[in-house]
Amino acid sequence: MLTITLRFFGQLRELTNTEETPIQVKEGTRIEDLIWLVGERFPVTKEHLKIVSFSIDNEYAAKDAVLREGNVVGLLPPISGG
Amino acid sequence: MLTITLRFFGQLRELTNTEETPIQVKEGTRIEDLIWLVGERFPVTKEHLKIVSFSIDNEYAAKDAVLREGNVVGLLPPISGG
Amino acid sequence: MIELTNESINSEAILAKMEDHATGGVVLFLGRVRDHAEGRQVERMDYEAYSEMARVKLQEIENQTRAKWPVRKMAIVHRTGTLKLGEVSVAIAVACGHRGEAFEACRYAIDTLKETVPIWKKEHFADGAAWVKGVQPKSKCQEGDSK
Amino acid sequence: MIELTNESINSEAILAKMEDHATGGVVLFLGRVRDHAEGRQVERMDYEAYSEMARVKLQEIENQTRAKWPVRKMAIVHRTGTLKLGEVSVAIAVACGHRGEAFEACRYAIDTLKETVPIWKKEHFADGAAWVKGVQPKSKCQEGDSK
Repeated sequence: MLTITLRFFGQLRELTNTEETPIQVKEGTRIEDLIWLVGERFPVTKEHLKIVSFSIDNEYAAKDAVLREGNVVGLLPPISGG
Repeated sequence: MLTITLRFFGQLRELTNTEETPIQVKEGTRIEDLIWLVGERFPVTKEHLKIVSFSIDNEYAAKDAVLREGNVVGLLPPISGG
Repeated sequence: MIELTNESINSEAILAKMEDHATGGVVLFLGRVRDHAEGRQVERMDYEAYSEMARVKLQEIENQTRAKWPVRKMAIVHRTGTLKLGEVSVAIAVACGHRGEAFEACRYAIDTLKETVPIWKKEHFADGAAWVKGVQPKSKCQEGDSK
Repeated sequence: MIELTNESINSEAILAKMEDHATGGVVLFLGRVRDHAEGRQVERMDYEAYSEMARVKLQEIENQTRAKWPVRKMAIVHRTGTLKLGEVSVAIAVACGHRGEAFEACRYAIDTLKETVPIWKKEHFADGAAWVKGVQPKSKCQEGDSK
């Protein structure tokens, strides 16, 4: 198993009442698999996950990106900076 | 006869060593006629007059504009503000 | 230079960084908190950033802008925290030899910032609050953009 | 507001005039004296204006800009006299609801200023001086421009 860190922002941070949390995933887990795991652990996020973008270690990540030990994964609602 | 005021700017002011001067013109004189009169009175301006623009009372004037008593006519070299 | 800060943005300090005798044109963009949004009266705005990643993305914008235009000086500063009406949330300044370049570079930088930097804002109204709808981020600056 | 002045241009005072809680975007353009022109080293620059007419033309630019874009605040300030390297010769600030409008309005104003306002500049080099070549003025703002 790998340990990665989830980080929540904006509305997702509020809904989960969580800024960051570790999560265990199997070797070979991709972002698209992680979405399912997050939905299970934080059911309140389920309806938002389809419009969430993901980052791995400060870079936007594609849905098929494979997670590695120690990755920090950001769950990023649509952005509104500026 | 009408009395109008000529005003020189930029290079023309330097060449003529004149900021402004009155000039007498006949009724019905147009800017295009004035160009000739200015060239006669200030020969140093002659080679510049073809690229000079004119104003009458703070507004750009066409070559066929007819002068009126008291008009202030600006002789405006190509502009370079900003 | 790029900066993500919880403090008031000082536009004069940013303009001072643009000093450079080789450049004739400076363009400064300031974004600030507006008193209305979709017909509702805004009272204040919270800005939240994914700080580490936002700094990476801001620096990418500066790098990309410099790659596309002959920029001599550039600053991008984004504010976080709670802002009052009229306060500056973002400032982007660019100094270039010619004005057209400075306008284009500054416009590119703010447009790209809004598409790529992980920052979120929440509007506070008299009767509640809401996260601004936002846009799906683009994964990177548009490398293929024409000038 | 428009101003033609022999004094240093204070960009902070101009930005202060842009305060307005209804506008989210401010664009400031600063033009300043560059240290080179056509390969020669510039030491200073003299700006001469046909003051009365320049004020009329600057006001026309403000009016036209306001007619074309939803401008809430606007300032155009042009300097005259002798300027050192790096000094600001012109400042144009525009505050609009949205950034695109502010960029376009500011760009239009400086482009039109350069085409219509009777101001001349003379560059001083180590070994002489020359009036800048300049452009034939357009008689008025381009009323038919599309946004």
